[in-house]
Amino acid sequence: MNIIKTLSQNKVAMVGFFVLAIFCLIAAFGPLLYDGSPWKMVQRPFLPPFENSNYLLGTDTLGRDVLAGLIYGTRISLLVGLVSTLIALLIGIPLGAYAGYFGGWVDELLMRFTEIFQTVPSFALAIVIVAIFEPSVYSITSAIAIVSWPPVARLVRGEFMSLRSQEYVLAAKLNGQTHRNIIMREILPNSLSPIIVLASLMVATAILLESSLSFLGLGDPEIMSWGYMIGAAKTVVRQAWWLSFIPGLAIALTVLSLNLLGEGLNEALNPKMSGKREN
Amino acid sequence: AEPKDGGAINVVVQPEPPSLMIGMYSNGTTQQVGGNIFEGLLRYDKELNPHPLLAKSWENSEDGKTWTFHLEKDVLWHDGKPFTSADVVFSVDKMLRKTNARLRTSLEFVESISAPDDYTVVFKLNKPFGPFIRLFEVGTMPMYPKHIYAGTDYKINPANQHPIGTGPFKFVEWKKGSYIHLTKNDHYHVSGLPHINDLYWHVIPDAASRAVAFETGKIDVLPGGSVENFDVPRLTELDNTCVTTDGWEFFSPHSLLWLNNRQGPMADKRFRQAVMYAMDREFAKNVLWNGFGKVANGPVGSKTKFYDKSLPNYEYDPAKAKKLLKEMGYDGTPVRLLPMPYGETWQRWAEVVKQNLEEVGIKTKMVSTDVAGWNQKVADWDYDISFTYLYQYGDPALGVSRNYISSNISKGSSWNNVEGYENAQVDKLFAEAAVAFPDSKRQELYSKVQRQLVEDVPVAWLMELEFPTIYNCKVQNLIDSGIGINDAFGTAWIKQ
Amino acid sequence: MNLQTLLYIGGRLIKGVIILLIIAVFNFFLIRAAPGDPAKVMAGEAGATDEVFLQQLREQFGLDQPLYYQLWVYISNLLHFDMGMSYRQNIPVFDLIMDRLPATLLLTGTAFLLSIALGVLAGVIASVNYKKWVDSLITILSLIFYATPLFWLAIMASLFFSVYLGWLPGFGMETVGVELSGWDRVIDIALHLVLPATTLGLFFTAVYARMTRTSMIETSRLDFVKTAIAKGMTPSRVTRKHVLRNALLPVITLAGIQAGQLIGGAVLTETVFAWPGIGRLMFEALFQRDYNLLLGVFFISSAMVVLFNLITDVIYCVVDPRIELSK
Amino acid sequence: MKPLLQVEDLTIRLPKGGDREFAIQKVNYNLMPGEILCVVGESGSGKSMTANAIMGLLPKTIQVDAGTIIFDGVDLASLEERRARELRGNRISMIFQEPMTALNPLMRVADQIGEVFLIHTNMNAKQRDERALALLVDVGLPDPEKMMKAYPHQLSGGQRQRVMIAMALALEPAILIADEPTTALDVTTQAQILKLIKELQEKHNTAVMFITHDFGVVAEIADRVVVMEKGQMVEIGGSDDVLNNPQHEYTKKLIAAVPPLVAPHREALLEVTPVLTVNNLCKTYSTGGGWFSKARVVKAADDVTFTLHRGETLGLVGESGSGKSTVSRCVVRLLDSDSGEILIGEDAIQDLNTAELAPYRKRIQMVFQDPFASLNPRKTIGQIIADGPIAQGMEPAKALAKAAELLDLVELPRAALDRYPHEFSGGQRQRVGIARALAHDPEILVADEAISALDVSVQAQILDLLDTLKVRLNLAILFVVHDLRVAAQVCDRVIVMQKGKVVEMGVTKTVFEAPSHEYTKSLIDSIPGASWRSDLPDHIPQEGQPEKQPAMSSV
Ligand SMILES: Nc1ncnc2c1ncn2[C@@H]1O[C@H](COP(=O)(O)OP(=O)(O)OP(=O)(O)O)[C@@H](O)[C@H]1O
Ligand SMILES: Nc1ncnc2c1ncn2[C@@H]1O[C@H](COP(=O)(O)OP(=O)(O)OP(=O)(O)O)[C@@H](O)[C@H]1O
Ligand SMILES: [Mg+2]
Ligand SMILES: [Mg+2]
Ligand code: NI
Repeated sequence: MNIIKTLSQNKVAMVGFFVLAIFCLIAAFGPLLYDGSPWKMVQRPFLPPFENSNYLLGTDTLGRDVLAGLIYGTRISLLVGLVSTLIALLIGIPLGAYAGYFGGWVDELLMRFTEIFQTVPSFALAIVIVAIFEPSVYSITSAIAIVSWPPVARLVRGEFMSLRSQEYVLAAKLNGQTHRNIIMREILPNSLSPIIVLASLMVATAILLESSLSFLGLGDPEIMSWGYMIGAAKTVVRQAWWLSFIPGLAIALTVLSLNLLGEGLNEALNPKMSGKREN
Repeated sequence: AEPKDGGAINVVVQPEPPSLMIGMYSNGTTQQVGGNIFEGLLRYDKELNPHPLLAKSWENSEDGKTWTFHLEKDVLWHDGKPFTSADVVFSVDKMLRKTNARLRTSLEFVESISAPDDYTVVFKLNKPFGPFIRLFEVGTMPMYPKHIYAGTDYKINPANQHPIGTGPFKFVEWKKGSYIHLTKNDHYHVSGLPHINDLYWHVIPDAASRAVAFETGKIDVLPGGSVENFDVPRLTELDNTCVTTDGWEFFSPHSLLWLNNRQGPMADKRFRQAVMYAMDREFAKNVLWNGFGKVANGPVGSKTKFYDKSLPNYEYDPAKAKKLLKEMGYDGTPVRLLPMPYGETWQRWAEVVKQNLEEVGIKTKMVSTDVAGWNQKVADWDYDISFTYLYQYGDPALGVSRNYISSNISKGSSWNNVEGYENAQVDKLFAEAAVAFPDSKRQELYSKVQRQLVEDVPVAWLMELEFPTIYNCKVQNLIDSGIGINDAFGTAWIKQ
Repeated sequence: MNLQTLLYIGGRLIKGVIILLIIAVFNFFLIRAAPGDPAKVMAGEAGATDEVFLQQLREQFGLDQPLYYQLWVYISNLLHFDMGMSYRQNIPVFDLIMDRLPATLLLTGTAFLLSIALGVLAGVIASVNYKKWVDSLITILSLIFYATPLFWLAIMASLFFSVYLGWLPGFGMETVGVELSGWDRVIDIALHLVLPATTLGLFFTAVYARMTRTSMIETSRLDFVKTAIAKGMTPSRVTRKHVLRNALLPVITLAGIQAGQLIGGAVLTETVFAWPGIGRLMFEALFQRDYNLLLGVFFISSAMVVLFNLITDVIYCVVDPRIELSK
Repeated sequence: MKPLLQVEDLTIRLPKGGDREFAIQKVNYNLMPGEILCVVGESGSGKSMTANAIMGLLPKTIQVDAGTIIFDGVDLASLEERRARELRGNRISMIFQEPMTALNPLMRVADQIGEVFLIHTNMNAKQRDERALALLVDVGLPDPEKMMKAYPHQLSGGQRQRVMIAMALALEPAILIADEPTTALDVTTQAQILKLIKELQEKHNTAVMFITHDFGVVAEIADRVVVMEKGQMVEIGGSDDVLNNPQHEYTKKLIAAVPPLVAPHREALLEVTPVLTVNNLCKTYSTGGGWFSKARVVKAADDVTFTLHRGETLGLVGESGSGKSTVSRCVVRLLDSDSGEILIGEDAIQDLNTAELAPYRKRIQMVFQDPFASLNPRKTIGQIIADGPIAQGMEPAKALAKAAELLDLVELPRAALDRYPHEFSGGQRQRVGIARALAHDPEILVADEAISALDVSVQAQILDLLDTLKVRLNLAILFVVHDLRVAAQVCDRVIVMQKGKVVEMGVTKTVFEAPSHEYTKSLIDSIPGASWRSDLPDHIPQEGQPEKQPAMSSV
């Protein structure tokens, strides 16, 4: 496809893509290759990195292997990012699509509904939801999804509003197509590009949000995540800076590469930006 | 050296207390700050012996049922009104009965309180109650001004926002979220005290920031528990930094795991013993608590009265734990572990325990909650294993028995016998020991009950905690009682 | 200001109030879905309780009433501008909030203005040097700030500037214990403000820089810019007078959204820097299940969102004559 | 006379990946004081590029490769930027095509004009305002005092273009470059602007370089003409010579594609019952209007009545905003009308809901204006054409076979079935659009500006195709168009609309030759170059006898 070609010519975006791909591989296969629980206390606490070849990145406050934590954490952090984004899209897209396509009172109703979620500050809302339903991967993921769908809905609504009067949509109407068909097959495929770009940013934001929640002690205690590692290391930044630095770096790298990829996508998908013809 | 007057001390207060009304709110920090404003009749030294404060002397009748207190004269409330026996009667009989749940239980032994004259108070008990003399600490029985509270709704009295006590420091200002400012009481009844002019209690919500504040010299005193344990060794190595574990003798916080005796594998004594053997409590002590504290080997803390030294101890022995589990036929039912939502150390500790349990084959699932959720779960018995720690208040009758006697099983409250342990013999022994007379008799009974409990393991004891207080060495005489920081800074002074 | 505008603003305010009430109801139920109640929390902290005590507390808070009745009481109080009492502190919620609001507004307001100023500046510089090294540098920096977890940055900043260099105070809002007044006090507060405001602002600076840059580049391709150049203007004048003003429109929209979130958005910064703000108040109220207080904070912050949305729309219409206040 | 501007061997290279190697190559011409030089040629032929090179406004990625542009003794092609700035807006100024976007939306008109004085003179604010006001009077803007304070969005397209002209003429430049200044405007406005430019040019003796692709405009104002094709200058000469006696093949082809402004004779229609009857159609838009503000109300269709017969092409003409699209959309039920009747055959369809409408959808279909926007870019041509019949219940295989046949009909290769819209040219796409409409075997075809987005030469092809299909399939076509030259060529009858009302209706020839309504007259007068080619022989094949005006349907 065209987009992939354009994208593959964008060096910066490709760097982002490869970093991300590596993280994805680690998430998928890391735990298989690196067995042993990340919770196991294996060495003396606070072993600095690169001192013991068995525990390359050292050990944490309880003597647990940091590298193991990082590998297992990749899976959760990426999963939380991806799944919450997916849920947000699953809520936001239909809502925005209906509001934008039908307009009128449907739009009014759905947008007021969206507004309610936007009016409570999002981070605060996430905290409350997680606290209420008790921190677990599920509650964290849902909380992040719940606070991040409104922008999706707004974006999709905007796209639908501008596309619904496109002539090919009118042509589909004249063909006697059903509303569902028009929404799903005519408009949605054409509004995907900005949604994809937004989604890439949302994954990044979700990873940050998960780590912020963990920092406040609202992480899932059962699973190892980067956010957990930073949260647990915050009390020992002074003794062992690397304990928060390493997962911090992992988060920053992931977010950064998602960003780069997102921007690359934006340029590839947006003919206005790809600079083909400017007058 | 001779104490010098003047200067200010900056102390961390964490978390910010809901109120300074000691006795109405029994939060730790309410007492830390309020303990400077209010006073009880007595103080206790590090060996838990009573000393005069508002009462200059006291005596007990032969049968142990009548206690007479003679009050200090010339004591003024911060608003200038004199303190008299009427205040004592009002505080104990009216106000505290209503506002202080913990004291209310003990006051059941009190038949009447009377004030024959302005400076004498007489307590008549219905039985000789051994621990009675340990009830007069400021956190348990603070004195309130009758002229302000009589006839009002205590909870919403406006004076609660500007507390009036008899203590060495007066309330000045509370900037919510920032600091509480107390200043010297110039008319304090102990002459020459206090030395310090101003006391500032700073609210700093993040533990790392509290450490930073201490390092940068903005804070002089870090009360026990206000920095994470991991930070303690580093801070103690700083120049001019002193550390002490004194000042917790009265409370003697005893940490333990509530094992829900009612259900699942925990109903089996062998499982509970296996838990004891499975835990590497020395590791937890050394890594998590930096070697402070002492591994607990029974229900009564070693600093509490009637502790029995000769009790057997559960050593770390995973093999034995596995054996016990096998014997009972543990089928791998997962148990839910509820950590204490009080900060990183507790969280880490839960992780260590979880790891320990899993290593002997006990499947453990960590359940995370906040304070409210924790209370709810524990109170509703909706847990399998839960961390907690309990104050002992110097006497098993005050701080220990409450956790084991069956009359104290009551759903909906989180600080009684929530593990659901029922043993008629234990009930009986505790009941007798509380009112036995004299102390030798009590010791005998308490030794018996301790032995029984250690065998039954209704809960898994972890450690006698010690919360090191870290302070700038210029602060002298910081801790001079069994309740440490929770008592007044009345005798503290600053070396120039 | 004509009558039409006033009517419009009035209409928006009425709509806003309705939305706020709906949100209040929503929040009311949300919070009560949480396990535990304020009585339990307080009893739990007390370390010893019995049913009597719990019952007393519940009665005092009115929690023994049926839920619908509690809701009714809450909403009708709200309509009388009464947010109730904090259960825990026994002080009117409104007073507590007003006590904390200035600190939060100071912190987030500073961070907000700072991030707009810096971000727009950086964005303009980047766009003027489109695809040169300055542009890349700004892009990379802003991406890094965007990607770094805020709390981590905050801790590092406090370590470096406060502990290591000792230049700036690392916590609190002012020096406690010394009586300062007038300018001394202002300077003292300003010094305390530097670290939290900068860390909080950096993230948004990054966002604004990115946004301004994109918007500037897009705007500079529009026809009227060509017209301006054809008039014989210098590039800098074109950038200032024609491109920038038009490019700022989307930035204003974003700023409006951010301004609304100012109150709730600073929990992390307030925690790390011990800033006595409303974010922390909310956080504590949540864990203490101080329903009234939490609802109060939520109410105030949603009110701010509604208000700022309105203000943004008005500003937008002042800046952009094409937009009329209607609908 | 000495030329004011001499363009010699100008060559501009395009960056890699461009349409071709050079944007323009070896272009030579002179511009004399006081003359109007028209540059014509198809889209992309390099007209704008030449103008931009003169102004020094080439994009950074594009540079002058060779050649000189001598103005006033200096070479503009190699002039340093600082000095070029002094000339720009001062001695040489420019008007752009899009009046809607060429003005800064956030600045008042007075400030935008005043800026020219601010940059090039040392007038103070008061003087600047005075001069700006004088200019606005000069370009004939109504109520100039008020205009000074207006923002661009408050002006109509024609008014904005006048502001642009005022701005360009502010310092009485020696050269005015106008890059398609009227393309975006409707005919009546275009006529006014052309007149204005001509007047001002005569008054100030300015040399004008006028870029356009519309030969009508050339005929109207040009003194001399330059014709460009793919970056090459293929012909230059006096306007009479080039228009009436083109030498180069390309010029000939271009001119042949311009429809003459004569309506051919057409056969009378025999059929009695119309396939489409519209009675008293009304449609009002109201926009804005919140809780407290009043809505803006536009009557876009006001009591519109007409009939359409099989085999007939009915033209719907009128200037922009007169309600043509509104009427056509109401007819196909893409819009709900407020009142009135729409009958297909004998059946009223105006109140049917989506489901009830389905059977009628087959009978009335539409061809859309924009060949780019009307095809879903994510679907293959086959899907696009077959989707309609499938939605109406045809089996997919059969529908695809039918799509293939339709491609034959619109003269596209069958291989096109599996390709995507972006792989086709505009004209080809419009054929796909027609095929899609025909997939239902409709009786009525509504074409709303179906050719406006196409180049003249492609326009002609599509018109031919429509005409053939009409005869072959005995279609009734409602043809919405604003280009009167086109209307004259293809329509049997025309309806003239103004502000939502039908002001005139009749046989094309009659309407064009003897318009009865004032508005129709002014419309016809506005057609640029009306006198040119009106005498050319009719080149439409079917000849017929003059017909009688068909009876108007009852009201
Ligand atoms: N910025 C650019 N980058 C690359 N190629 C360009 C650029 N601008 C124009 N071109 C190419 O230069 C050629 C000439 O373009 P120009 O704009 O001069 O055409 P034109 O005759 O003005 O067409 P139109 O009638 O559509 O305005 C075209 O092939 C076009 O694709
Ligand atoms: N959706 C709409 N909402 C409000 N007003 C509209 C809408 N669509 C059209 N109008 C207005 O209705 C009038 C008629 O519009 P219409 O599109 O029918 O004109 P037209 O004759 O097709 O013009 P053009 O030649 O520019 O296509 C115009 O004044 C237009 O501004
Ligand atoms: Mg052009
Ligand atoms: Mg139209
Ligand atoms: Ni006004």
